[in-house]
Amino acid sequence: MTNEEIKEYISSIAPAATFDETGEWLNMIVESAQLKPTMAALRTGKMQMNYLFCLTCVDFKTHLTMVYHLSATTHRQSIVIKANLNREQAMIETVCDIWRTAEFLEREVFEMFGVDFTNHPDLRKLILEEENPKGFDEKKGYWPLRKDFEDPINMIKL
Amino acid sequence: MFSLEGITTNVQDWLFMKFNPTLALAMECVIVILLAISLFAILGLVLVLMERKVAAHIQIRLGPNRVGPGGMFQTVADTLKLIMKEGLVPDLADKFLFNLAPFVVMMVGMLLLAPIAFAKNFQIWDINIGVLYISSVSSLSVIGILMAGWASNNKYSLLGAMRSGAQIVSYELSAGFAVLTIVVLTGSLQLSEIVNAQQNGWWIFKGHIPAVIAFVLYIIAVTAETNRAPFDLAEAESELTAGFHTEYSGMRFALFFLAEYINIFIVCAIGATLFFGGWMPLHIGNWEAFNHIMDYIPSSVWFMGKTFFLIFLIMWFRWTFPRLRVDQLLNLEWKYLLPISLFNLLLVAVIAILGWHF
Amino acid sequence: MFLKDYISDVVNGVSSLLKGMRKTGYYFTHPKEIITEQYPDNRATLLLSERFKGEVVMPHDANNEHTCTGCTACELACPNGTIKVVTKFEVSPEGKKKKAIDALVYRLELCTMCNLCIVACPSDAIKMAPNFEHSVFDRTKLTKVLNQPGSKIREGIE
Amino acid sequence: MYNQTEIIKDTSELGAEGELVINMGPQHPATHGVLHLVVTLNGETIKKIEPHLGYIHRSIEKMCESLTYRQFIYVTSRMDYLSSHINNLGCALLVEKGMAIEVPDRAKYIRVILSELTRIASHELWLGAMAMDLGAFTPFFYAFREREMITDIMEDTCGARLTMNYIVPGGLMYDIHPDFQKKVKAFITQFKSKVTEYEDLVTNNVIFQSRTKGVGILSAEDAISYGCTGPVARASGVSCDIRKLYPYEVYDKVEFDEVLETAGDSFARYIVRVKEMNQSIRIIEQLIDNIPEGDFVGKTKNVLKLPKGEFYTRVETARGEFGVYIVSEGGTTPHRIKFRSPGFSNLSVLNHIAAGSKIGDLMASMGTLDLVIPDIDR
Repeated sequence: MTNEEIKEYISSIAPAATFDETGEWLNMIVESAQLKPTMAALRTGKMQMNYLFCLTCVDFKTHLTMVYHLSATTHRQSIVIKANLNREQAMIETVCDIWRTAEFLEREVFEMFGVDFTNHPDLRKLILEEENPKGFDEKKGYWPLRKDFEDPINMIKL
Repeated sequence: MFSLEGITTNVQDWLFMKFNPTLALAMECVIVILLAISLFAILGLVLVLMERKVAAHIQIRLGPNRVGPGGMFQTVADTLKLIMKEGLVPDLADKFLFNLAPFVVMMVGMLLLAPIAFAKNFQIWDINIGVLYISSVSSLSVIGILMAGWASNNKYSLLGAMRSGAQIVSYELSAGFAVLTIVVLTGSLQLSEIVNAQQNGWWIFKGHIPAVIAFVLYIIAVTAETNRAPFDLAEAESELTAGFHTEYSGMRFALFFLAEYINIFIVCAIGATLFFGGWMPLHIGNWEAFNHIMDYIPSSVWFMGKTFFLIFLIMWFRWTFPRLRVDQLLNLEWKYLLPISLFNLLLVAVIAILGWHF
Repeated sequence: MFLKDYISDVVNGVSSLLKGMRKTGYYFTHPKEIITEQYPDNRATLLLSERFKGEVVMPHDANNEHTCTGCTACELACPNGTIKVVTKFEVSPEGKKKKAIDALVYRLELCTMCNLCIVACPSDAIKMAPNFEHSVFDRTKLTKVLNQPGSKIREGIE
Repeated sequence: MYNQTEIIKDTSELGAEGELVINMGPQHPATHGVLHLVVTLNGETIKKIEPHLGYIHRSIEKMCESLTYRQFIYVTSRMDYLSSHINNLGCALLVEKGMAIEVPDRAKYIRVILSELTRIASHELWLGAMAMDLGAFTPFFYAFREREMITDIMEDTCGARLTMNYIVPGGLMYDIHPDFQKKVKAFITQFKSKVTEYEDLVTNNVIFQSRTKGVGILSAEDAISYGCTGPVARASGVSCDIRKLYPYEVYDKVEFDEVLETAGDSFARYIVRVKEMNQSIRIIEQLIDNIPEGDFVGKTKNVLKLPKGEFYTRVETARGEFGVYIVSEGGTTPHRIKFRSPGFSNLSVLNHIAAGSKIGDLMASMGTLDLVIPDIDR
């Protein structure tokens, strides 16, 4: 399947999607509200992307970007789906009912970036402690992998 | 020739000569108790060291070799450490049962020493239902283990104790049947008579294949009964951390530890008595010269040699095999060992009736 | 048929167990196979590879001279701030000022033995030494000054 | 003396249906490292397993954001410490791909040989630890004897036994030890003569087989859906060997088979790993005599700067697919770095495969997943 065919197919599912072909794989940016239907279509339709091998989030200081690396065990084509999120109210629908591996990966992103995954069955902290450390500003949120995270005790600047 | 028999007779004669019969009997009792306790202590030290050395050599290691020559005093040092350690009792534990459990387990070991013939005519109590006594008393040890598991108020302990209960109760059966085969061949429950019946050959040789099968069944069943790997489900280190004695420390733990080795010694001693003729020397048919040389080896050495051979066998099992799962353990007993031992008992009965054994 | 399976089960099981026991029995009766190294006793014969990364040292020659120019390349290459180069200005007999090291502070407790400082050093002034017995009772002893007291830079090293 | 109320109070906390919640770990003999599993039991049967992570979380991803592209490689040794060399390789490959650095052939060959040695060492350790989980203590020492030869080779060449950091972007830190080839060949002979021991002691053992066969079954669909890779997925019949699918370095020049099993149970996972060791030996045999002469490191700039953009590489570690995802803003340090660790996905499958089985089966399932906790927590 060439990139053009993939683009055509994705455009038919999510018309608002934009593409970027500069990287190794085809990148596609969708609206955060459109993510779930797009993903579901990619999993079930003619693409059969059954293997989510990387799910993460990137903090670009102005916004957060969810990054999903998808692949298929049948045709081995990889594509990257991205969705931009608002930093203050990061919310996106979960994909863990499509790929089971997303359950843990989303929990990790939730605690590290403060992205709220709606409809996630068990959205709790996975790696960090349940309660934020004492003396921490609760309003700011305790999201270590965000760029503005400051921890004067545990982070040493060289 | 050095003989333990002579010593015991002399001591008894001297006591009864000097004191009135009641006092003499009481003093004999005290002596026997002291001997039993010191035997326990020595056996504990020797067997723990032996286990560690056997394990080390199987695992291409050297084992303890720093304390004393060849690490001989390693267990002494360990015992000292255990005595000095604080014996913790968990807050919500049932204090009385928690403290009682190690002693129950030890007590069972002590009671089981009574009918064992350590050498020719060297026996604490030659009871006429010896075999029955042994199989009934040995099943008491499960009470101590259940007590420990329940009183610890620890979920791992409870699981370990429950496993142990199921295991010991079921393996009692095939151990009992294996013992019964010898009883059928001998026609007596008394241990001294069983030994005497093997004067012209041990049962494992005289009793044809059924005796060999019975021996194999016995070894498997007693390995399970003493909670040794591959049947150490009650402790199952990688599953239940330490099973029923997870919460025990210091001297209480040491008692459990000691009891395990004492139990091994006892079951192996009984195994040696039943299948290898106890203190009987090895006699082969008409080789008079050979038999005569064998007679020169003291009977206590014969007994200990056979027992330690069986102990080594059980240790060899432990350091070779993986552990069974709890349902497989019960499967092995009820689907394999029990039918085979029942069949075996039938076979032995036929052999004994027809007089086919030597 | 059932009986045949049953018996073959038992026989196969027992024979597989006996095979395992033969193997362990072999090792039990062959003490030559033992591979134990009696560590504190065999210090004299214990051979470590010359490349073993144990700690950073600075070789000095017979005249108590080293080759460190104080360029701080190692300090920059270090990922954990293990090395701190303290420089001073030496006045040569001709009256020229020359930069030299005052102290090369090395903190063993922070070092991960990644070897990046040694690769970065342009004058081969430091190297890894195959020592591994680093334990001390006082943590401050792990902070070391690598250049020996009174040492100076070898002639001709820039 | 007998304080009844206290004990009853405790049992009432267990739940109405007689559920028993036990904490396995963070200090437990079978959870190698500091994995904490909250296991809900019904008698001996497991109802639910819930992993609690983070006891060895060091936030390596955050750390790497302040390290340069030369420096961040060493940190990855601390993730999956058993295949640290392969982790380093993955990171170096990404930097080389992003900056188009030419790597000399000699470096490529040596990297692959060391990767395969690392894989064997990791599987040897796993084999011993797995046997120990199932209660057989002795295979641990036999496996370590062979592993020790590999760590000695590593020590000679890389200068460290576990966290090697032998790879730099563009090649290797220094050339191999003169004895390298001789020692590797000696290891291959030793390994081949001793591999039958594992068969006698473990593989063919009736107790081991009954403990592992049919335990922890993972279907191919579930393996893909849970993102399992490496021997775990290959035991379920999912072809996922990065060395075959997306060959890096010189894996396209060597002949080896991707080991696939179909049963998907613990025994299949065991067999896959044992056979993989033999395939690794096969790869090393093909390469060890043909290491080309030449430089061991290519020409690189003094300061490495990755161009603006996103980069992803994946390598096959001993546990599965290790991915490195870097978002670069064009500076000397990465803007965001994400390690796709194989252990994380493999752990997430644990509840699925072990729920409903016995406690003893949990050890077999968990043992064959080959979890390395620092790799999961990062």
